[in-house]
Amino acid sequence: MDLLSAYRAMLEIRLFEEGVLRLAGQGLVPGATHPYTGQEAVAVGVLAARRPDEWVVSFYRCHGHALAAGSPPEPLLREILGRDGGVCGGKSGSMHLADRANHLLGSTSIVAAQLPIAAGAAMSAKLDGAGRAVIVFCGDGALSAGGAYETLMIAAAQRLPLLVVCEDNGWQDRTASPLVRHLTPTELVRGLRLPHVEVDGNDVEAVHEAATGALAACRDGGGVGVLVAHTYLRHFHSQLGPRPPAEYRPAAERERWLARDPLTVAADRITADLTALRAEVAAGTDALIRRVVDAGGPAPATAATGITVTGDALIGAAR
Amino acid sequence: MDLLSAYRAMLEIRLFEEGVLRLAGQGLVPGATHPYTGQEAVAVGVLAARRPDEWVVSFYRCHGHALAAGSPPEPLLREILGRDGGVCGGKSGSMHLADRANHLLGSTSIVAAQLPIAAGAAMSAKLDGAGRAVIVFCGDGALSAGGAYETLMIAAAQRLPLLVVCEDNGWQDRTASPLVRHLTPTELVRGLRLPHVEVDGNDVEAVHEAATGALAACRDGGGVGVLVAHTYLRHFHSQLGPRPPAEYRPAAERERWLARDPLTVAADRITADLTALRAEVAAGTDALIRRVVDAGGPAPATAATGITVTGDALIGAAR
Amino acid sequence: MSRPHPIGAAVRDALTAQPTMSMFCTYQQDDLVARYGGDRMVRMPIAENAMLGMALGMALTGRRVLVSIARIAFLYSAFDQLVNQVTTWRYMSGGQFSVPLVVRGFSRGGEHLGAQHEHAPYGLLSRIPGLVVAVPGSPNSLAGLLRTALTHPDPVVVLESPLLFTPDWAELPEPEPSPAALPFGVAGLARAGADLTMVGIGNTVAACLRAADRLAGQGVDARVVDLRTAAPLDRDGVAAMVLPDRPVLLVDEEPRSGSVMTDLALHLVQTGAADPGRIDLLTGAPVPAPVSPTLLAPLLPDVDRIVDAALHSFAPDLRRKNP
Amino acid sequence: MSRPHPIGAAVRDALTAQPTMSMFCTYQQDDLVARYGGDRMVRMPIAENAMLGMALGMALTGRRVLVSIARIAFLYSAFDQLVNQVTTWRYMSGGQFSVPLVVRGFSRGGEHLGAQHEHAPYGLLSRIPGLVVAVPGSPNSLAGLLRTALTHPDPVVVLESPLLFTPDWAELPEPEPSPAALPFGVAGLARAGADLTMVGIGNTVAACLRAADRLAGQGVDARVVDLRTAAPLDRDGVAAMVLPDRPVLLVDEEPRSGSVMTDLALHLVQTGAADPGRIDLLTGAPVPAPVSPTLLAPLLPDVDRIVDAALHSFAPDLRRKNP
Ligand SMILES: Cc1ncc(C[n+]2csc(CCOP(=O)(O)OP(=O)(O)O)c2C)c(N)n1
Ligand SMILES: Cc1ncc(C[n+]2csc(CCOP(=O)(O)OP(=O)(O)O)c2C)c(N)n1
Ligand SMILES: [Mg+2]
Ligand SMILES: [Mg+2]
Repeated sequence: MDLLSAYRAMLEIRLFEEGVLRLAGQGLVPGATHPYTGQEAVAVGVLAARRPDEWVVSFYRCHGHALAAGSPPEPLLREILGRDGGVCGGKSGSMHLADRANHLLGSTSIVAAQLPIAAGAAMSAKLDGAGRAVIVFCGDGALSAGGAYETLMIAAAQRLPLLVVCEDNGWQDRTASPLVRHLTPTELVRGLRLPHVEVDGNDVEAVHEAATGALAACRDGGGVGVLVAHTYLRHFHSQLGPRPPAEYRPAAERERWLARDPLTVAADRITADLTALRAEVAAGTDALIRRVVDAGGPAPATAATGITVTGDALIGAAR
Repeated sequence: MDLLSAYRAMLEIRLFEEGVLRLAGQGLVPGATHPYTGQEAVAVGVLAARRPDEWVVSFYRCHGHALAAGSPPEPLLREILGRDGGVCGGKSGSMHLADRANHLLGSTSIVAAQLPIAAGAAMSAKLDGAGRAVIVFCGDGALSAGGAYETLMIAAAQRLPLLVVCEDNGWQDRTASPLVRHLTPTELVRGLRLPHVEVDGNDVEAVHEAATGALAACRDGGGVGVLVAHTYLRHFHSQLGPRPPAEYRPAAERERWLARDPLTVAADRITADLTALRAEVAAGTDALIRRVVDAGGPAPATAATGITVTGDALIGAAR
Repeated sequence: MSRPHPIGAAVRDALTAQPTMSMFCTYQQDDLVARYGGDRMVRMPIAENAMLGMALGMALTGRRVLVSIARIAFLYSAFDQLVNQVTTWRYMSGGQFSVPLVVRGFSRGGEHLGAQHEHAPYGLLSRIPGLVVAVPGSPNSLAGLLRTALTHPDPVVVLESPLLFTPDWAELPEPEPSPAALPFGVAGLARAGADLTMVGIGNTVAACLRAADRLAGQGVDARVVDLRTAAPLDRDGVAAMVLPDRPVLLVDEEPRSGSVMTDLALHLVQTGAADPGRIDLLTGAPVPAPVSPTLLAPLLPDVDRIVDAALHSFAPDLRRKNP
Repeated sequence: MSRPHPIGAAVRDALTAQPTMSMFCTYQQDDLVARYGGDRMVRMPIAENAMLGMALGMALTGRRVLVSIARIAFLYSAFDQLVNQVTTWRYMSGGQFSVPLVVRGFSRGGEHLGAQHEHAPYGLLSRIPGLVVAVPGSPNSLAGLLRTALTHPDPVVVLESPLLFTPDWAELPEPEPSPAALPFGVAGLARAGADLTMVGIGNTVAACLRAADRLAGQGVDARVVDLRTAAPLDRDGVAAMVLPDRPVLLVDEEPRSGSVMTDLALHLVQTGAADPGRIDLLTGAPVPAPVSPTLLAPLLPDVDRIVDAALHSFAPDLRRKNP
C-alpha cells in the first residue's frame, strides 16, 4: 500500500462524510446517517489488502467501507440522498449500501446481522476453493449480540475464510461499551480462542499490515480471524433529521483521540506537500455534491418492483 | 447433604424416568420424553444445596429437576401423561414443567431459552436484596445458542446471583458436541472469564460440594457462576412415540460411562444395606404409575382458558 | 409554555406507583435514572433476545418490566422469547404465573430509515395468542394505552409511531380528550359524522381525521373510528359504530393481505353492519420500506388518497345525500 | 414393497441437479452425506439465527441453500434474519441480488409437543412481503411444492406437517396425481363436487377430503379446494373454483383472526363468488397448543366438526338440493 494513495482515499472519505453531514443539516438526507469520520484508516487500510473479487460486508456505518471498496462516489451519494441513479435505486439509503460490481455484498442496519451473512459468503468462498477470503466490518457493541457469538463459533468450527474487522470505538451509540460488557473485544475473542490481532486503528499503515497478515492466514485455510482496530468517531454516532445530537462523550476523551486523527497520523509521515491534493479532492467532492443535489428522485413506478425475481404479482394482492 | 437421602432421591428419579419410558413404549405419553436417567446426581447434588425459596429454572429434560426441587411426583406424572390433576393442568406435558409452590419457575423446550428467563429471576433476586440465588440447568449444546451467550455476558456485567448448571453429556441429540463447537463448556466459560467450577457429574457428593460453594458465592454478591457437570445419558436423547430411537453413540463410550452410573457411585460409598430402600421406592413408583394410568384426562372446557389473566375474551374472536 | 408530551407522565406515574417496576433499555434516560435509580433503569447491551427473556423472568417473579426496545424492528431479534416464552408461560403453567410485561418501541412514520427499521407489524403480532397489540394514533391515545399496559397483568406490545414524537406532535389531530387510561379492545369514535365511516389504526387515524376535515369542506361529513388496539380487535364495537347504510372505508398502512382490516371488513359484511358493495379498503403496499421519499410516498395511504377514495369509491352514495 | 416417501427424491434430485446447492441441518442425514459429501451437508450447532444468516450469505454469493431447521418453531429464533435480511436484501439492493433460499421444517400435527413446538404460522409468515409460504396438504403436494421451492429464485418457507411423515403417510388422502413440481400461488381442485365447496390448507385438506367422503355417504357431494400456498394466496383461483350459489366452508387450523381465510372470505364476498350468508369459517382456537390430547381436541377443526358444519350451517341450502 502506498501511503499517499491511502491518505487520498481517507481524505475522500472524510470530505464525502463531512459533505453528507452538511447536507443532513440542510434536511437533504432522508433517514439517518452514521458518519465514518475518524475511522477512515480502518476501511482504507483493511481494504487495500483485499483482492477485488473478495466480498465485503458492512453495517449501517457503511459509506467509508463502500468508498474504500472501490464503489464510485456518485451513485453512493445519490443513494444516500434518495435521488435518481442511486447504487440501490433509492431503496437502501444511507444504511444499507450494496454494490455488486465492486463486491460489496451489502450492509445491514440491524446490529450484528451482517456477521452470519458474511460467514455464509465465506462458506461459499471455502466451497469455491479459490483461496478467497471475505471481509466483514462490525462495531465493538455488536459483539454483545448473540448472532455475533454464534457466527464466530461456527466460523471457528468450520474454519471459514472470514476476516472480522471490529472497529472498536469504545461506544455503542450513547452508551460507553464497558458499562454493558465486562470484556473488551480483544479479551472476548482471545477468550474464544480465535486467531486475532489488535491494532491502532488510526494508523493506516499498521492496519494495512495487520490486515494483510490476517487475510493471508484466512486465504491459506487458517479459518476465521478477528482484527480489532482501536479507533474513535470524530463526530458522533448518528444524525437523524437536520440537527446533530447533543455531545455525549467526555471532553478529555474526545480531545485525546481527536489529536490522533488518522489523517494527521498519515500526513505526518508524508514528506510531499499535500496542498494540491487536498484542493483537488475538495473540489471533486464539492462538484459531486452539487451534481447530486440537483438531481431528482427515482421513478415512483419502481417503488413496488424488485421485491422478488419471479414477478411482484407473486407477493400478494396490493390494494 | 446426607448420602443416603441423596441416593434415595436419585433412585426415585431413576425409577420415575424408567417408568415414564415404559409408559411411552405403551403409547401412554403424549409428545416426547427426554429421560434424565444417568444424570440424577446433578439435579440431586445441586438442589440439595438450594434454599427452598430460591427459584429453579429448567429445560425439556426437566423431570429430574422437578423431583429434586421437591415437586410431588403424582401431579408431575399426571402432567406428563396428560391426565387430570397434572401440575400444569395438562398444558405443559413432559417438557415444560412448572411448579410455583416448589419454586420451579418453569421449563422450556426451546434450547437455551431458559437462560435469560433465569437471569431475569436473578435480577429480581438481586433487587430483592435477600441474598437468594437462582439456579438454572442447561445442556452443553445449549451454550452454542446466541441467547446463552447474551445471558452469560449480561449476568456477568450485572453481577446477577445466577448459578448456571451445565449438564455436559457430550451430545446434543444425535450430534456429538465437539463436531459443532471448538470449545468445551469449561473452555468457553473460562474464556468468558466467568467464575466456574468443573465437577464429576456422576458423583452426587462432589456435585453437592461444588454447588454449595458456587451458590454461596452467588448469594454473597459474587455474581454469575457456572457449574459444569460431566455426565452422560443412560438411555438416549428423547423418545417421541412408542419406539425408542436407534442407538447413535459409540458402544465403547457408552460402556465406559455406564460403568460409572451415579447410583452405583453413591451406593458403593454407602455401607448400609439398600435392599429395603430399593424395594420401597420401586413399590411406591409402581403404585404411583397405576394410579395415574387409571386417571382420565383434564376437562376439555379448560382447554381455552388461562391464556390471559384478564379474561380469555380479550384474546380475540374464536370461531 | 407548550404542554409536555403526555408519555412522560404515563411512564413516571407507573414507576412511582409500582416500586417493583423496572425498565430495560439500551439508551438510559438520565432523568429517569436520577429519579428512580440505575438499579431499576437497567442498561442493556445489544442483546434483545436476552433482554426480553430477562424481562419475562422478572415478570414471573413478581416484578413488572417495561422493555424499551427502542424500535419494534428490533423485536424480531427477540421473537422466540415473544412467541414461545412470554405469551405461553401463563397458559403452559396452567395459570400458575402472570406475565406483566410491556414492550414499547418506535414503529414507523416519517423517518425514512428503510426496510430494516420501518415496521408497524400489528397484523403479524395480532396473530400471537395472548398478546395485546396497542397501536396508538395520537399522543393522548399513546399515553392512555401505555397507562393501561402498565397495569395490565399480561404481555402488551405498544407500537409507537415516531410521528407522535416529532417537534410538532402537539399539532396532531387529537381524538382523545385526555391522556387518561384507555381500555384495550375498545375502538374509539374519533370524529362524529353522518355520511360515511372511515376506520383507521395508528398513523391512519390522523390521516383519516385530516381527510375528514378536507371532506367537510366539500360537504361530506365523515365519521372516523380509531381501532386503538389491533388485538383485541373490537369487531363488534366497530360494527356498532359504522353508519348504517352508508359507505365504510378502512384505512391501513399495513398491506392488505390477511390484515386486521380484511378481518374487520368480513365481520362488518357478515354481521350486516356494512354492505359488501359499499365497503372499501385503502392499504399499504406489500413492499419493504424504501428509503427514498419519492419511492415511499406511493406505497402508503395518505390524506389525498383517502379523500379521493372517499369521494370516488362512494360517489353514488354520497351524491344520494348531497344532490 | 411400499413406495418410498416422495420427499426423498425431491431433495436428492435438487442436490444432484444443482452441484452448488448446500443443506444446513442440526441433524445430519447419513445417506445424504454419503451421496453428496459432508461439505455440502453442513452440520450446525443450535444457532438458528446464524444458520439462516449464513444461508442468506451463501445465497447472495450464488449458491442455493436448503435450511433444514427441524421445526418451524425454531424459525422464531431466526426471525430477524427472516424478516429483516432474507426477504429484504433483493429489494434493498435495488435488485442486485437474488436469494434462492428454502427453509423447511415440521409444523404441527398429531405430535402433542405443546405450545413451544407446535406451530403452523402460515398466516403470520404470509404477512412478510416477498416470502413464499408453502403449506402442503399431502405427500405429493409436499414433494411438488418443495421441488418448486428448490428451483425458485426467492426465499420460500415450507411448513411440513408431521402427519405427512407418519408410518401411515401412504394412507393419507392424496389429491395430487404425482409428486411433480407444483406452482406457487395456484390453488388446486382436490376433489370435484357439486353441492358445496370446502377450502382447506395444510392439515385441513386431508380433513376436508375425509369429511367429503362422509358427506357423500349422506348424499352431499362436496368439492374440496387445496390452497397449497398461503402466500401467494390464490384469491382469484379460489373464486373461480367455488361453486356458484352454493355454500362455502373455509377450514383452517390456525385461529381465525386476521387469517388467510378471513382474507379469502372477504375476497369471495366482494367479488360476488360467494354470498355473505352462505360462507362460513371453521378455524382453530387462538390458544397455544396444550399437550394433553383431551385439551387439544376441542381446539382444532376435525372431520366430525367439518361434517357437522357442512350439514348444519348450510342445512337449508343442502335441503334445497336434496329434497
Ligand atoms: C438489533 C439492534 N439493536 C439495537 C440497534 C440500535 N443501534 C444502532 S447502532 C447501535 C450501537 C452499535 O454500536 P457498535 O456496534 O459499537 O457500532 P458503532 O455504531 O459504534 O460503530 C445501536 C444500539 C440496532 N440497530 N439493532
Ligand atoms: C432453538 C432450538 N433448536 C433446536 C432444538 C432441537 N433440539 C432439542 S434438544 C437438542 C439438543 C440439545 O442438547 P444439549 O443442550 O446438550 O442438551 P441435552 O439434550 O444433551 O441435555 C436440540 C438440537 C430446540 N429444541 N430448540
Ligand atoms: Mg462502537
Ligand atoms: Mg448435551
